[in-house]
Amino acid sequence: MTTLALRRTPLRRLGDLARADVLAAVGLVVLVLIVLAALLAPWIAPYPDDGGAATHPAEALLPPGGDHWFGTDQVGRDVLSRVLFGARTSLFIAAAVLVVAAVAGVALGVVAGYAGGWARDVIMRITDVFLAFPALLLSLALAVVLQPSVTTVVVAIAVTWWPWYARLTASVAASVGRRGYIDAARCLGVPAPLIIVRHVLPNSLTPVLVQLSLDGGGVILTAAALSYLGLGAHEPTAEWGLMVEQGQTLFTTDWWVVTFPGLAILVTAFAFNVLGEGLRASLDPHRRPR
Amino acid sequence: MTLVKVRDLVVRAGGRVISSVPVLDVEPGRCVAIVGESGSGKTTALMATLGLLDTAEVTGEIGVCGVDVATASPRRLREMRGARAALVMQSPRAALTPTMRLGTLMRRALARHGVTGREAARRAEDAVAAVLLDPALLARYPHEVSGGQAQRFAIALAIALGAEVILADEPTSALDVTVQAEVVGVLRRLRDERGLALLLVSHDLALVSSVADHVLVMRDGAVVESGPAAEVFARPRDPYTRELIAAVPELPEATP
Amino acid sequence: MMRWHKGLAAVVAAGSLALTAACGGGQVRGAQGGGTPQAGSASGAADATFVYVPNLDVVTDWDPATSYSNEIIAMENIYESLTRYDPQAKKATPRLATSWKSSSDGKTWTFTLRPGARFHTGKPVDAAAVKASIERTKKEAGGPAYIWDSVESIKAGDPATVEFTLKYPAPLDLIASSDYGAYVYDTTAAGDLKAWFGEGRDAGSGPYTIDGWQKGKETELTLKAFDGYWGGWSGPHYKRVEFRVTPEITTAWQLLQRGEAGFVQRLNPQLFAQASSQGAQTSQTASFQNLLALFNTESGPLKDVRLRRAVQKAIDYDGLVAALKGSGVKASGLVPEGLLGHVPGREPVQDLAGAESLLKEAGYGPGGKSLTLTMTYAQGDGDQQLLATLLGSALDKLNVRLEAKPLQWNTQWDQGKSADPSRRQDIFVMYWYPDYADAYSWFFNVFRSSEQPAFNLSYLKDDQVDREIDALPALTATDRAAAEKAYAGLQARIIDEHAAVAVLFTQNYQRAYAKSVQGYADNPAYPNVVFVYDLKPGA
Amino acid sequence: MARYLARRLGQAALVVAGVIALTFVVTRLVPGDPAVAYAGPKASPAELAAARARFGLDDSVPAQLLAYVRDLLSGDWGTSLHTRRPVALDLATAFPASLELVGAALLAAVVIGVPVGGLAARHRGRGPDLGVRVCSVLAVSVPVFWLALAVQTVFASNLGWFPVAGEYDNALDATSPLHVYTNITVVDAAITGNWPMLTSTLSHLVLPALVVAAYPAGLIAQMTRAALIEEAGHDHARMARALGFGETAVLTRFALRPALNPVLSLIALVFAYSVVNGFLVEAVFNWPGLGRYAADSIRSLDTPAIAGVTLLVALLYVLANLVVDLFQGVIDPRARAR
Repeated sequence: MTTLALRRTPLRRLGDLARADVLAAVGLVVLVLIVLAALLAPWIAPYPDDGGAATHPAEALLPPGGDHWFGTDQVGRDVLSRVLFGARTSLFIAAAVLVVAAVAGVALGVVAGYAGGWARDVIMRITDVFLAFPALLLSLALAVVLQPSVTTVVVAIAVTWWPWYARLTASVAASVGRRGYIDAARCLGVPAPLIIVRHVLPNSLTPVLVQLSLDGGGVILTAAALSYLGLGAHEPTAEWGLMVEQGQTLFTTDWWVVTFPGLAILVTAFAFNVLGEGLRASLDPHRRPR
Repeated sequence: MTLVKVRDLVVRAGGRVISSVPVLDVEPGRCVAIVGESGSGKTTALMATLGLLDTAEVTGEIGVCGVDVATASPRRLREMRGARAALVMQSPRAALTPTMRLGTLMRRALARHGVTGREAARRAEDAVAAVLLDPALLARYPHEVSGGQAQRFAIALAIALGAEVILADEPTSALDVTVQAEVVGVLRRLRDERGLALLLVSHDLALVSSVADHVLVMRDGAVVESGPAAEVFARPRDPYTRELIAAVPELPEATP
Repeated sequence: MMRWHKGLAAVVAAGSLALTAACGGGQVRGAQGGGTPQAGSASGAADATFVYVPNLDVVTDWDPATSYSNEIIAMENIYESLTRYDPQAKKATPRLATSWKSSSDGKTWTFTLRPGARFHTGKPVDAAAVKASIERTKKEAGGPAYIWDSVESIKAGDPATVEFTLKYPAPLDLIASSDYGAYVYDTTAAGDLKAWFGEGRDAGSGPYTIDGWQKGKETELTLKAFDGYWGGWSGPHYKRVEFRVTPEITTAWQLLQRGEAGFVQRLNPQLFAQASSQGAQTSQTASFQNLLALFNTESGPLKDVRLRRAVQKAIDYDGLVAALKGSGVKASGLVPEGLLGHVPGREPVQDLAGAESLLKEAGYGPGGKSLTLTMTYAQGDGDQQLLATLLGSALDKLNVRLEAKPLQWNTQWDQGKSADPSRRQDIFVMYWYPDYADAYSWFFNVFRSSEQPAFNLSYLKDDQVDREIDALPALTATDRAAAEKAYAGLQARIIDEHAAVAVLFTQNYQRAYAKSVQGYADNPAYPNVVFVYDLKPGA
Repeated sequence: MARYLARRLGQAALVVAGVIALTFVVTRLVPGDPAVAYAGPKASPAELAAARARFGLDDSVPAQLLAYVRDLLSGDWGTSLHTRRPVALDLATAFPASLELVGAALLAAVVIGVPVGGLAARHRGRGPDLGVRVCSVLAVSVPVFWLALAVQTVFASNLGWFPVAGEYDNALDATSPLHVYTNITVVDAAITGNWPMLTSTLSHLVLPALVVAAYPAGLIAQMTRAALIEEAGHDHARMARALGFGETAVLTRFALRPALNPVLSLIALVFAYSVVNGFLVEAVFNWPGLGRYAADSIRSLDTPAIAGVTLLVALLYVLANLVVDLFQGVIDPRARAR
């Protein structure tokens, strides 16, 4: 069979990926642009104050045009500026959720997979329970009972997302733990934390990274849905889901208020998803099409 | 007529040569074996012969039962595969579709080559008998039969379809020793009784020495030695061949 | 094995079918427990049907004694009260009572009943029935029962005369026009009346009666004409009323556009503008509901009256109303137009310079100490969110940071009522509306002092104010001119002197209805109600 | 098999217990006093106390959990704050309509997703594959609430091809009254031969079902493509090629059935997900299902109702997974051997 030697650095892999998979490359470029837009929002937004507390009721609901490329919203804020600032909120939420979920999930997963036995059973049964809720549902229930804020969104989504990482890491850790050299190391008295750091974690890295990029889109969509239901970010924070919610009754009259933030969600989720798909196809040996 | 005729076959992947075979001929009733370690490019050569490598770049001249594999239309290739040149794979049960009963697979394969109805039933019966398989097994799924049974069924498929040459990729390496003997017995008998030609890929020198007429030794994608089996085993010229032979205890010690 | 699996599949499928079938059982959809749904009712598909599009479930409580929610839009067409409030005349007008009079001290009220009125059960609407229903409403002690608190006793003399004796003077004609809790109904309709109502039956005397009720369905409720209605059915009238629940206003507007809806309860200003330009009829009426920002007069930075005045002046009232684009109008004082006690010409304006100098005086403002104020408002309310956005933006320029928190009502209220003053907010935003057309509600509930705060979330304690509030009911019942003056004085004291509140805007009802509907007039005393009998179906 | 079944059921029971406990915890996280939410803003202290007693809010937490489980088992899922009816009754009313919508959506998703995924796998790396990948990723990336608004505006309002909202034309209740057996309108209309009702319901179903179908269709297309490509790389697919079958035949006749296995598990997963996605869609289309109920509950912050919906969907999910696990044996004979 046509197996290739796979001794490539991650960066080279990314380069290969870009060449092999145009779509994933597009996703990567778009994502980089969105991150840049988020970081540079205060400088590139045409009306930086509109991303925050400023309002101009007299200029409410101007259609897209020279002064306001994306038009203005109900209180006269520049929609383009708010979409740019919204990227900050959405990406912050995505990053925070993924970091919290991955750290908690990987830690528990390593324990479960490496220790095995009852620890594994208990942790896996707990993940079963959490995974029995569709992500949006549990986040939603949590967000309803907590006070709406960006922090609530992060907590509510992270709570539903960590089990994926726990399961992923547990299975990697379990398979690594069964390998001969790990047994040997254990017999030689190498302490468990060292084995975990040296062998288990590096092996978990690739699948976790793939999962992270795949989940980015899901988190963005879930966060937007929560804000859309009024359970997430609130005024004057610029957040895409919230902007759609506030503009949704204007869909037939002032389409721009809801269309641009909706497109922003779509494009970002799309970029995350194609990048994740591409990474999975190229990095995950189990799913590599042969 | 030469059933398999290969000249200057080179298979590349990612710009690197992974398999090259300068000359290979398989005549009716003869058995040619390609030996070498795993990764030596022997399976690649076999798949290239049937035109089943789609991801890699293949150059050279390949003729199978008179069909030029490199230039033939997909349709002619499909007509050739199975009906004239059949494949037997390494892990016998994985080579059978898990959701399909053996009999269904047989029937579909025959129908694919235009054999249906009573004729199909007759051929299936005959082929199953030829490989000494219990006809009741046809009602089973692949996971419900043993490896040896699955492998014999794969051979039965070739017979039923009327193949003239069987390309076998490590046909025994996944089997128990006793079952190996059964399968080898069936192959040898088919060659002797029906004049079936055999292109065998294997790292099992004992098997090769017992059935092959001609041997190619491959290493790192290249043929290092080629010649009549008896000669190669008796007087290996290449050091690598000698190493290979020396590693097999049951074979007679090779004389340089 | 295979067989086992298929068997299992069959069992699962059959089980789930049986489960759902157990709830169904082959009845005709929409049929009520006791009644015959289609056959026998005078109405057919040919009769004019009025389709009302509410944005929430219609009925949560069918009991006229305790009903205190959205079902008012149906109840007011099924049941009747003794009087009906007329916002133009600012007084009660006849309904089941044709006339009434009060004693000079305002403590005895005599109502004369309409002859010939009958309940849907067939019984006549007489004095005993009126007495029985109000007494039951009081006894059930539901949400709206308090409106009758002033009533000491009810006497049913002759069948056409009811006499109320009150504990203290109160405007009983207004109370009897209340949107909730004032219905007259047949208390003898069934033994366990509550359960009987709960199955979707009614015992009213109004023009319509329940035809079908399917909770949770799109068309939740259907009413049909009551043949024996005292007003009669000669002339053009809608014979059927359907309530089609539509949460999204965009959807509601599309239904109206396509002729599938007759009346849309609520639209946003943009759709409202589109509706009036695209052939639908529209009506815009100021409601009796206004949005209040209550300032914490007892603790925190706003204890300083200068800071309260500064915030009052910092609010961009015009900007808010502009952003509301017609769904709200600037309020003039606490009492909305159409109620006794309304004072015109009190509309507030933003005065940033004034706010700045007041802040400076107190040591804050630009260049001074920075000030942080907490504000709580209702989660999910777009208009309140708008206020938070605009006020935050205005205060920002004055070096005042506004921490605005959207909260669920119970959380917001709990914090407001907290015994620990440090947990309380500086600004509490809430809507207020009266249950019957009397401005007393604002003053008694929101600004009269009490030991435990309930709704007086400005925590105002002023004996003088309390005394003046307590005098209001008697004045309203006996001397309307004096009452008017008292209301004006109180508002000056509370808004200007104490600066305890900013009245942000009065909500506007923006209705859109089909071109064929004739004779619609919004009555803000009965929020969202369409008195369908008064309409004429047109072409 | 019996042991496998027992183990699987035991696992499911454990998950259900956990789900109930978690739901309980979530409902207890509510800040403020739930009694206030029930009794309403203008309630008297006496009414508040009655509400507290009614909900057992004065008991200890373990006692409350015990009472919660007991009530759930006896069918008492609490009382909704905004409808004032038993949550279980509300759920029973709303669920058939959701089942109808999500069922139609999943059917559409399979009917669209599997062939499209197959098309992509067949033309891997070429134009159609790229097109399918772009479309399927778009389908899983689009915010459904936004899609619902857009689709309704364009296809119902502007083009007028489909009804704007609702489950069926209400006038039919008078002219072609429906006899209900399952409470699922499409099914009842079909089994009683009520054609006007059936066609009306189907035309009302198209838009919301397609919106809900977007996500699962995209996912199924991706999964089918990946599974087919993987399956087509397996030895048995090579064998099929070596037997003279063309690529299309290899995919449809050999690779498809084993590849459907992961797709089927996906459907179980996506079933519950779609019910939740319905939360955002049903409100737009006035579909009288769980989603609209949930959306109303969220708007009115109706904790018991939300807890009920959450619990029901989680239970459905566990059940769907169980059913799929058992059905997998039908599709893949290997699974039967476990």
